[in-house]
Amino acid sequence: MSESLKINLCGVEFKNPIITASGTFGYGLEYANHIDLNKLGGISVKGISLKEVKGNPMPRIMETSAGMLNAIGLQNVGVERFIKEKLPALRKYDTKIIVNFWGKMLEEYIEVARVLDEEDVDMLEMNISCPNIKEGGIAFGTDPKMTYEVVYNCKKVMKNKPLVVKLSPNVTNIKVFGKVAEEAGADAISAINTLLGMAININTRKPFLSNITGGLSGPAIKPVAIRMVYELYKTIKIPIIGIGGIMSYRDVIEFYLAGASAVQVGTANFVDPEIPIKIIDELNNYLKCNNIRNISELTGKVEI
Amino acid sequence: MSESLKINLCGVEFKNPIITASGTFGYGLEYANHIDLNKLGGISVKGISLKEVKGNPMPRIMETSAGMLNAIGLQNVGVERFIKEKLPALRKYDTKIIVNFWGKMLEEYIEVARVLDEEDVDMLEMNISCPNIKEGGIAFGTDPKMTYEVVYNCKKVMKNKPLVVKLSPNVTNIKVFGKVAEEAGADAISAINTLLGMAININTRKPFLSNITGGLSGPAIKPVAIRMVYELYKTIKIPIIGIGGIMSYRDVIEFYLAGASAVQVGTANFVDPEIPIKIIDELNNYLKCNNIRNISELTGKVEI
Amino acid sequence: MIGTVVENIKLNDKYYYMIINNKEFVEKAKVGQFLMVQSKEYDYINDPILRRPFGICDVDYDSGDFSILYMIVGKGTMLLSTFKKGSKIEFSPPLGNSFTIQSKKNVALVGGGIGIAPLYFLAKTLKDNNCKITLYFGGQSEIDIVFLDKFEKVVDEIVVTTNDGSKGMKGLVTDPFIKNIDHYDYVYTCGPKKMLEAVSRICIDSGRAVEVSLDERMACGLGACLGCIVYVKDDDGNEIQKRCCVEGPIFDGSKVIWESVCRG
Amino acid sequence: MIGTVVENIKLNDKYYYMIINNKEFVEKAKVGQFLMVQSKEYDYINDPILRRPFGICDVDYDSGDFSILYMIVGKGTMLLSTFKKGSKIEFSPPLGNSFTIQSKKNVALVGGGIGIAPLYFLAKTLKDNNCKITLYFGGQSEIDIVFLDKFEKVVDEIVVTTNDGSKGMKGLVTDPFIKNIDHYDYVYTCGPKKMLEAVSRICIDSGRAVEVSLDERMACGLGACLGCIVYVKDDDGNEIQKRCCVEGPIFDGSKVIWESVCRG
Ligand SMILES: Cc1cc2nc3c(=O)[nH]c(=O)nc-3n(C[C@H](O)[C@H](O)[C@H](O)COP(=O)(O)OP(=O)(O)OC[C@H]3O[C@@H](n4cnc5c(N)ncnc54)[C@H](O)[C@@H]3O)c2cc1C
Ligand SMILES: Cc1cc2nc3c(=O)[nH]c(=O)nc-3n(C[C@H](O)[C@H](O)[C@H](O)COP(=O)(O)OP(=O)(O)OC[C@H]3O[C@@H](n4cnc5c(N)ncnc54)[C@H](O)[C@@H]3O)c2cc1C
Ligand SMILES: Cc1cc2nc3c(=O)[nH]c(=O)nc-3n(C[C@H](O)[C@H](O)[C@H](O)COP(=O)(O)O)c2cc1C
Ligand SMILES: Cc1cc2nc3c(=O)[nH]c(=O)nc-3n(C[C@H](O)[C@H](O)[C@H](O)COP(=O)(O)O)c2cc1C
Ligand code: FES
Ligand code: FES
Repeated sequence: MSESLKINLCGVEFKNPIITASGTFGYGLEYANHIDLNKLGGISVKGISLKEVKGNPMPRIMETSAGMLNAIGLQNVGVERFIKEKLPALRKYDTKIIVNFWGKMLEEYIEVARVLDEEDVDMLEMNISCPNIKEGGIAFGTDPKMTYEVVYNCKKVMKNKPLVVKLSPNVTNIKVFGKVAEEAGADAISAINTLLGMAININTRKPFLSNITGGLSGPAIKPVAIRMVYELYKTIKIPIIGIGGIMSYRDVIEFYLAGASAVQVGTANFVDPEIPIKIIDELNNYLKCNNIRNISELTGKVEI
Repeated sequence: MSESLKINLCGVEFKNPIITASGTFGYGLEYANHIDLNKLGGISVKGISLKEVKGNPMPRIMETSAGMLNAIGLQNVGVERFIKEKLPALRKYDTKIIVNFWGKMLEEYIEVARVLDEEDVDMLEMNISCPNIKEGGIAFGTDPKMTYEVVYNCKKVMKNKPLVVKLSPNVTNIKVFGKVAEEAGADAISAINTLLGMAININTRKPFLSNITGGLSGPAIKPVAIRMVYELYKTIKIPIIGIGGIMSYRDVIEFYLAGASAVQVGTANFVDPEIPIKIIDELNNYLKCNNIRNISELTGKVEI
Repeated sequence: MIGTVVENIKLNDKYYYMIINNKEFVEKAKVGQFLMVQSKEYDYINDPILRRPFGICDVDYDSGDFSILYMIVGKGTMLLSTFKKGSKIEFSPPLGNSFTIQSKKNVALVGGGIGIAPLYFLAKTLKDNNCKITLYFGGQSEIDIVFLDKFEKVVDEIVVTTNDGSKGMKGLVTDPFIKNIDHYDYVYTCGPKKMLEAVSRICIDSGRAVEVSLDERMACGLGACLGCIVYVKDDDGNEIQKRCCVEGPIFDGSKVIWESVCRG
Repeated sequence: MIGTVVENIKLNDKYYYMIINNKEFVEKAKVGQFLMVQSKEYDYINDPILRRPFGICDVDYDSGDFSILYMIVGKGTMLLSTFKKGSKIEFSPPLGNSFTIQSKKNVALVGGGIGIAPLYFLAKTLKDNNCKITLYFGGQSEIDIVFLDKFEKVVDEIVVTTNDGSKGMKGLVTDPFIKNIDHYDYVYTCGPKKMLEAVSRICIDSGRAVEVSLDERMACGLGACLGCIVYVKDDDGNEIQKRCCVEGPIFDGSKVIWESVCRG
């Protein structure tokens, strides 16, 4: 274990800043036979809701140039089963557990936050990219007032755990949402979630996804993610977890320079489950070669 | 010349729907020694402003995964020199000329539109992705009220030429902007312009672009473009010119199915200047093999 | 895992056969399992990005070779076809569940096109278990009927059909199969969805057990992304979700809810 | 244009030399010009996407072969290094302006690292024009000093320097050059920006003409994208914009505004 990668994020000590991104790493356990989970800085689990959700009809995924589209539909076992069936096994590993969560209405968000805040998890990550069924499907993450509401109200019921708010990139001005989340009490921001995209099969003339549109992830979106992390860093004071298209340690450095204090690796887990571990090793090496005592020194150090 | 590719866009007859995208094809003439311009449906020239503009300092471009970033800074010779030095030579070719234009203030937009409307060009394409210096840098294309203003006022002074409004994808809801442009009198919409992105050189720790951020184009952004064309098609009645990551005839069909009535090819011109011509040939072939009398039959024909 | 390409043989314009060496993989491989193969040779390239799933077609425990039989479909398989002998190739361990192996039974294997791939490993295993095996092999056209010489050495009988009659009987593979269904104790099938559904119905109607191997689009192959869901009926007849990559790719054909299966 | 890879030789861990056959290209090629090379072999792959610019290193009018000498930098050049003999490769026609060829003069060529590439074609042409040629060749280290054997047959004198002294004199290539500047009528140079700037200043100070070959990032290579601007002074001393790909890559070293040049 190397000192140069240790970070403290909102009071939580991570052995390294490499976290696997929500939705790309299941409940963590799926990867347990394939990589050593103990090496990871943290795991952000698949977005949890109050009740079990079955997700969208198939097909749900499609590859695109240097990226992929997904419309899983936030399928998950619900908060109760997550706590009973997944968390105890996951906790056996020496890594931080971030629980990504969401709701279809404000009340659901609050309830899930309240429940998880009492559990043996390290952080909560609020996904606000989902449409609010009560407000006619407008996503919580695309209307600043709603973002404020949901962050403020969840934070109010949380006594123990830091709250990370994960922003949607499908907005005109990400800075507004970072600022609002910060004001509403968020302890950190994670950015970005997927870009809204679509692909059509020209042979069948149908969309590749049953849901018609889906979320675009992977290296294709990295430039958008870097830009947004940079804009957020200039705007807010709370730490930022950078996400979007990370495939190698070089991408991690790039996110740090833009303003990240930790990162999440998503689509890369599908490309090769070893990637997060490789990144950790390579980062270690990079920091050593460049005489950098701790990776945190790089946060926001892009030279303008 | 094939009947199956002939289209009529806002009263202008194109021999085929393949138009080279603004900023990726100079003033057309740069490509004259490399491909047969007479084969193209149309050429959208580099964005023209009232006065000559020198553009941003270097570096201005950088490659990313399946895409590229550019921050040319809208360098152009200005409307007067364009008309005097470029247009006569360009008009010698048998292809439609679309003049992409922009301004730093509302008045400049109106003036350029007024001037070009009297010239021997086929269409004007208004680029509203540029920041308005008068209004403190907010882009005309990210505030619906400003979009309405600029479209309405330009249209008012245009007596002869159809006006295409080119939308920015960096907005929460593209439908709003399509609708507003339509209401303000736009004859067609083109979508999309580049996504705002950034890349950092981890060795120098500097952004790869002197302008810090730049526009992301290429296949990486195609899923976002297809989604937006689809959303626009469901919202507005005026025709849509699809743009974003087109590399092959299959991409053109995909844009048509999503709702396009013509397309523009951008970054692909750098990859291989022959691509637009290849696409035209392959489209011809595709339509023949699939017994489609005219490509327009495909517009919006995605099966949901 | 990383292996070495031992051979990458073009069978015809549509099909290729790749032999890869990796002892560890071969030791783990179970019949009916698949693997996720990285089709690009250089990890600094990001297009294509995802690995591609392929059935294990054959394994050789002595040499540590295993093989995949693949059809050229899109950019992943086009790239795969360019791998040269001796190249390194990256892939997952063997994934998914496996076929149930019958002993001393009369079994039918029904393969459609590239669906033949996992049936070869299966046929060899069933033969070792003293089954009497009939292979029904259907294709669109002559070009789709590959690997027959290999199968001839393993199975007891082969019935070939093509849609256009260019090889074997003209028609669907289910035509001869339905006529002989009474001869078999157990049926295994892999191929296009329509065929799997038809074969399953025939088996259900005649009370035969049928195992189907399903293709769903996959991202992770490990059960994490939930991109590959198949809906099946549980023992009480309730519709439940299975992940094709973990609880599949082999399913009880009588339990699959066919409307939910989206891959051809 | 499409050509065939005749050879793709690894000179050392950092440098490769690729010979490509295309008669039409060779007939058009002028000394100092460059070409845009597509570094991916399959056009259905979109990463990397842009073509890469390389100087023309040598041409053979008889065989229709031409060559590029390239340094491994990133994914484009890494991919290029994987091209096998006989592969097809795509590229633009010869692009840009060209060196002014002197006759019967004493000339110096000053190359830094990979900047040596276009100087070979130049040296051959100058020799044909009866110039007396001295090559100053500087590198970081021994590994950067390639192609010497080829140059030896063409130039009259070679002075090698390396920063670490592992080959030739220790120091910068400008150290020996400045001492001998009076011997030359005309100077040509290609390499890192700092070196080009230093060489240009030396030439200006001693009243020698100097032509520099500049590397700017390029997307189109045709003058359309305006991604490769170089600022130079015109005859009246006004700052004007030139496109490196069309009005360059060869510039009058005394006219370049060095602060504007961004590529190393
Ligand atoms: C469990 C399993 C076993 C398989 N076994 C074989 C086999 O033995 N031989 C063989 O030739 N093919 C097999 N397939 C299908 C094979 O995975 C696809 O043909 C291949 O992924 C196509 O990739 P591509 O890049 O050429 O096509 P593209 O269409 O460019 O691929 C785009 C995306 O779609 C996915 N995709 C495309 N077609 C299929 C398909 N039929 N099934 C699942 N995903 C698909 C790709 O994996 C990729 O993510 C199997 C699929 C599964 C799920
Ligand atoms: C006119 C001209 C002539 C050149 N001649 C040669 C030559 O003969 N031999 C040689 O080895 N190199 C030459 N270069 C530099 C060569 O183009 C780059 O080293 C190469 O593009 C690197 O590509 P990459 O994908 O390996 O690197 P990456 O860094 O991955 O490339 C990313 C992007 O940056 C661009 N880029 C990176 N380095 C440079 C550079 N130094 N100059 C311009 N663009 C760059 C690439 O073209 C690409 O668009 C020349 C450049 C120019 C402009
Ligand atoms: C299949 C899939 C499922 C995802 N599910 C979730 C989710 O449940 N909650 C969430 O906040 N983000 C989810 N995401 C978004 C990722 O966590 C991440 O923000 C995004 O993929 C960008 O990172 P990447 O480019 O590294 O993949 C999902 C992404 C993918 C590809
Ligand atoms: C180098 C470059 C310059 C561009 N300049 C302009 C411009 O002046 N005006 C404009 O409306 N769009 C401009 N664009 C955007 C393109 O016209 C097009 O909308 C975008 O690149 C997406 O298409 P593509 O993915 O096919 O490149 C430019 C794009 C590039 C890459
Ligand atoms: S492929 Fe990811 S769950 Fe099956
Ligand atoms: S590279 Fe496009 S103008 Fe020079």
